[in-house]
Amino acid sequence: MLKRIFAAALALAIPFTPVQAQEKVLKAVMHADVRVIDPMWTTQTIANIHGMLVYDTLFGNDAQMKPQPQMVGKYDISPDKLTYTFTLRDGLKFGDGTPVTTKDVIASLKRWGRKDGVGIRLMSFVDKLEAVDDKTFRMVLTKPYGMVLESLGKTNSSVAVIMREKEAMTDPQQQVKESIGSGPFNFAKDQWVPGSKAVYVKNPHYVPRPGNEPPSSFAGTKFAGVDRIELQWISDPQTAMSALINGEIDFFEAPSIDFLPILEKAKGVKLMKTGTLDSTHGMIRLNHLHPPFDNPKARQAMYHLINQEDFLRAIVGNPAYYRVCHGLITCGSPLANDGGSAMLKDYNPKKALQLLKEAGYKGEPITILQATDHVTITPATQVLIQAMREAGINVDAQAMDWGSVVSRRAKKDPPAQGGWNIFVTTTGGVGSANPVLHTWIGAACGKGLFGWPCDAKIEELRNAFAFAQSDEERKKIATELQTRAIEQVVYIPFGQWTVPLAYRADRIEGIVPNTGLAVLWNIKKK
Amino acid sequence: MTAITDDLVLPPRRFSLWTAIRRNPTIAFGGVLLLALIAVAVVGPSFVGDPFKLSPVNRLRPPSERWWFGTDQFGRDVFTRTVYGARVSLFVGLSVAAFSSLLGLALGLLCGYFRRVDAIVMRVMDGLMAIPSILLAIALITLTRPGLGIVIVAIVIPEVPRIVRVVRAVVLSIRSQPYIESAIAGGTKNAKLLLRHVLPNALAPLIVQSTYVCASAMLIEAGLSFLGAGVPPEVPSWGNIIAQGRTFFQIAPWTILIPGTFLAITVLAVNLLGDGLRDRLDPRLARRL
Amino acid sequence: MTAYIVRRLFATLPVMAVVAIFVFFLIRFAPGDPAAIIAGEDATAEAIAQVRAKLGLDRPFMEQFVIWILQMMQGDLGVSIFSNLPVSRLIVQRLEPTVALTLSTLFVAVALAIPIGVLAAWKARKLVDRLVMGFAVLGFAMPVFVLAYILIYFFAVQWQLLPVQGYRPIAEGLWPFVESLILPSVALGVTYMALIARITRASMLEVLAQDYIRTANAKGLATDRVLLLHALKNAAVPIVTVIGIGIALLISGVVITETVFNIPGLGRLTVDAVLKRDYPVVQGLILVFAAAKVLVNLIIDISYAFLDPRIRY
Amino acid sequence: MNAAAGNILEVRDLQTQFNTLDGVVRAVDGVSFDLTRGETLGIVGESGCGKSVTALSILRLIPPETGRITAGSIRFEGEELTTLGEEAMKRLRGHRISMIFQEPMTSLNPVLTVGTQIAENVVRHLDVSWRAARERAREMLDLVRIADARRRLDEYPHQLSGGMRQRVMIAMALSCDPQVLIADEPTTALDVTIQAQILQLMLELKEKTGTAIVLITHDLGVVAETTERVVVMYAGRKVEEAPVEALFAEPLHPYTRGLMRAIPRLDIEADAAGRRPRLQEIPGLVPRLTQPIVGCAFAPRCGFATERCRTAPPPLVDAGSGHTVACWEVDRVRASAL
Repeated sequence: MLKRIFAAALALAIPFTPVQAQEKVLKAVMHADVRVIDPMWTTQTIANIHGMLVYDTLFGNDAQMKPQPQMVGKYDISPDKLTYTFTLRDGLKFGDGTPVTTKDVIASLKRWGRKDGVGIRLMSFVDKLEAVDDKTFRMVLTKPYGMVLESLGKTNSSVAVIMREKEAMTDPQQQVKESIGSGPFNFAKDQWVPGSKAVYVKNPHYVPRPGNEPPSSFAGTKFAGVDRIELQWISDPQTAMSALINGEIDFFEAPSIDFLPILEKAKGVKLMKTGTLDSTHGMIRLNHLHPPFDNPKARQAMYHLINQEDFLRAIVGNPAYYRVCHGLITCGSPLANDGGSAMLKDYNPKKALQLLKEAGYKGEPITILQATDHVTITPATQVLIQAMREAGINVDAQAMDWGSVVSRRAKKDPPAQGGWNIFVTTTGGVGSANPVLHTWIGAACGKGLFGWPCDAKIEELRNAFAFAQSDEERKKIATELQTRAIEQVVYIPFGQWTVPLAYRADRIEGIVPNTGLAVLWNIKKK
Repeated sequence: MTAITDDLVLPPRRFSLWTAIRRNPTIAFGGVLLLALIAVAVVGPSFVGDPFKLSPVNRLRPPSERWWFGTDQFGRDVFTRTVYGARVSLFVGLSVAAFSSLLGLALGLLCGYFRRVDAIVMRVMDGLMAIPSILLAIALITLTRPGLGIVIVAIVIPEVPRIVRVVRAVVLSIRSQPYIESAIAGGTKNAKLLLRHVLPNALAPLIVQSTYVCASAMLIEAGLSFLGAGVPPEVPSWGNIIAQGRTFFQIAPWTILIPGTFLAITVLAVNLLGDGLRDRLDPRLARRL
Repeated sequence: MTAYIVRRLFATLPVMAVVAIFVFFLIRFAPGDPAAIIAGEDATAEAIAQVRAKLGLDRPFMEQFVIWILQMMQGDLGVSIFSNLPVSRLIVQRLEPTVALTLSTLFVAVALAIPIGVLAAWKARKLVDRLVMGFAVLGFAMPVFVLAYILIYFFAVQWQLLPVQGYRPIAEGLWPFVESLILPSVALGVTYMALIARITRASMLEVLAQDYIRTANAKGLATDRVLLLHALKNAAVPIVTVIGIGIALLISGVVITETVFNIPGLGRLTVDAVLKRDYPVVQGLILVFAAAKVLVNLIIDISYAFLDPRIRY
Repeated sequence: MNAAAGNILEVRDLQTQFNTLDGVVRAVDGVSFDLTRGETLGIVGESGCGKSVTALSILRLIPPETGRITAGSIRFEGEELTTLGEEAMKRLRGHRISMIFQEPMTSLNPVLTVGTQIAENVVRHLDVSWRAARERAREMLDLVRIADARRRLDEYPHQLSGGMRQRVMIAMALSCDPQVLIADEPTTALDVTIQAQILQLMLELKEKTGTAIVLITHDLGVVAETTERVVVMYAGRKVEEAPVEALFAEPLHPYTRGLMRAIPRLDIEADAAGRRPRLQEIPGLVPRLTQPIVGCAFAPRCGFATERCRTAPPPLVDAGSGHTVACWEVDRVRASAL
């Protein structure tokens, strides 16, 4: 009887056995789930990864952070550095087959220029953005702003991706409904299961840069190496690791550092370090709008609570992968300096409470947005709460998932009315290496990022940096800026770390060690 | 609680502990186990250290003489947290049992008395019962910020209908007794009369039911914490210890297995107690389940 | 019979109405302004007001309710706040894994638990019975997630026999499909099995003491016929009742199991939606789950008629 | 009472015991009797005297968790049943030895149709198809005079009256033409009029099929009307055995006498005032069977009891013409008035 059932089951199984073997599928688990498909609307890194698969950018920054043309074929900068003339490469098409024109480009840049901090800044110097013809357009500046190409090529925060004019006309405060770009892959929206997977299929209309330029970060020739990419979402890093070891996935962007020894031993699995700049920075953001942290003294008091090693050990553990960094600009990057760093080195919890009291703190509850589901932010927040409680500060920890933190941190209301005092987040080392791209260092008051630090001097310095003409001058401004920003406490850094990515070396090859984003083009299946 | 059950359980002859245990081994076993755990929950915390004490240097240490149950990913002592966790789990379990019994009793009596109330309340109960309890609980928790009190309320609400049904069934069956019917028809103070007959009859199934509610509440609490919708993550509940340890299960299985075992033992103790009480107090129910 | 089924179908309406009202109020009492969440990270007050108007949240309460009920009746469950996709689409695309997991667990658990329960009742007080009861009591106390991790550790990580996570649709082949469901089904099914085995044993014990079983034995019938036909059919009504009650348990368990095994089903959607305060999705899911449960109860009620000829309509 | 070739069933020194929380119950304590082919044997006694246990012991239906046959022999057609394998025993039950029980209301399976319950017996024991077995079931229903048998086959027990159910039980028991039918209080639960019908039916069927019947009852009236020979049991022991006429003509055991006084008798004429002798109860209670009984079990309730009765168990003695009795004081009893 059993035999018969078994035979019947087998017979049933045969017609189902794999028929799709020819199609090359890359299965990857990234650090987050693709939930928003508009890389301009959100600053989430995962949306940028999505964006870089689907869209293309005018410029791409290479591994040395130098912008290289990507969609742009040739460009010209006038000697007075006020007029930029760009010509698109030949034959560029969107995923739906329609050609990319300067209409699309200008609409996209305008949308980005109304949403992204760096974009807003750039646009503030733009006098005219006009099409010459379908392929050529011109950007005329009011001042010789030095960061035009870097801004166009940056891939952190909101990215200046080029979308169809139709979508680019969408209000920047609203998400686009379709995600169609001129990148190597098309987004298969019908197969998108938010919370589980996002599917990308090879874009037949994609035109790679000619000449087979060696890929370097976001520059060089990129192509679709597989027919299909599935970004699966596995929230538990341990499960994702096991899935990689078991061969259920090919690529795992963010393994947990605790598991690296297991991964190192696993058959077929390799780890890849992606460079010094490609690091994550921890930061504690204080809300400058509400007491007690509307007072710089109170903010500075918080420095004495932070022992970076405590945070880094809790998050990372293995010192091989972390680095204490008493600065706001990525340690190890060209502009790193020790301006103001003395303030960050004085760990002394008693002094912290003392200073807080001097600043007028009388034991009111301090509201911390406590993410419960984030690999690094959760433990970091935990360490912070613990440190504050031990120092005798009244902490009101509001536990919620990271997504809720993201929406709540945007509220400017007082903490008691749904606002907040402190949240913990991380930022990328690529952005933080450049004072202009490093939006968290800004202090643009209400227009800036959550926490809304407000300091004209900082903004002036960032401006000046953008117009600096020599590396020496840049370094000098960066030092001054960092000193001022630390004084103002735009945020409290708690170190930087780099997690290698893990992949099945026996199955895939051709990973481009991108800095900042793990981008999956050029990967081939063995 | 033990005092009440003793009254009910033991025959009115001379009390002999040994006979009582022999006759009701499950009650005795479950009861002793539960008492031991309650003792741990009540006095345990004063003998152990600080459950919040972080020690990043000592993260994920395996069980040893220094850390009996090992440490978690923040270097906190799992033993200490497990002891504190007993307090949270039992507190949740017992309070849910108590609140849902009281609420269920009150609603059940009301339903049994007043036909109009019955129609409305039972429809609401049916509706509540149609929603899976964990789903209902997390939905309720999302309405407000997570906290122990909210978790208890959120677990109580889905459990109440079960109790209401039990109590209501008892009231209705007693109500249909001829002597009660005639007494009501005769206009005697029916409330008093009914109460005098209902309470003793409802007590046995109520106690039995509430032990099951207690057990299921502890499991739901752990499940909620596991899903990140339970008591705030810094509270050392067993569910939270497990939820935070799960990411490290392969390299630090003790962070899941030890609190998990404690949770299982506690639920087991309460279930055994419930089974024993059911066999003892409510043979009719005993035959059914 | 048909009349009875129709009558019972109508009787489910008030239950669903209660659920619908509950669900409607859920979003209205929710903390935080859903419109603000929808509008995005740094939306202006006007943008929020716009969204609110779009969602109809600025209209009178009763009007909102009527509109909402009408939409619901057309199968329109609203739009997810986070992914901007229709809730009904999110639910439909997540349906298969959950249904597959629930049904496979149901079948496996029932197929194993009933024989185990029968065996225990037949060998009452013998070693087999003690083992079964021990398993039942333990299985009942075991948190699903702890068991799930133990299973993963051994079967997937240590011995690499089964996948660690994920769900493979049946379209990808029968074996991958089955393979992906084994561990989740076991983890999810143990409590359920314990419940069914217990009730089967208890119910069988009661039935085995009945006169008609003695009659059956006096006829010299084979043991399996006595146990599986004469006794089990009589013991079936409480067993089926518990199977029905247990489905509620399964649904709750699905939420956790899908999280552990990373199965893209309704359970994970629920957790995600709840944690993200994606109220329209939560609303839709509660309705769907409640409807499923009501449907199960209906099926159970109707099945009584087939199991016991004494039950009349 | 020699072990003649005509004996189909021979029970010797049967002992059946039960383990209870209060100790070992000796429900049957050394009972012997024979059954000849085609005979109707009555076993009488108060409830708890061990008569039903004797019947269940013959079919080995004592629940194994609590009770077992501890000694003695049961021979059916020369075959020893106490040591027979379970499977062979099953082949015997319902086929060559059938049994019907006291409670027709609960002895039929409520969720199976009448037809199925009869037919399964036939299918089990005779090598026939289900279709043929069903036909046989219909015949049997006709035989037990259930009208519209074909329709009844598809009905469930709850759709039948008590009398009908007992008829179904009889039909089921006789469906494989058994050599022995054990009827345990088959009419007790029925109305008086139905009782008579059922007994009548059983006798008729016996005539037709030649089945020997062991009729277990507490009702001496039933015994008188239907049986040929009677075994009287008390406290797990046989106290008297006699052909039915002999027993009623001259009961020799005080217990038998007590039983007879407890039934209304129509054959004794009323006196001039229209009075009949008063019904009498047997004083006292059946002894507890957990303690070993020293002497005669009936001694505590017996008007004839002497010291010897209380210390030594009376042996069964032949009182002539197949009449045996276990009583030390049989002569005094015989001498006394009924």
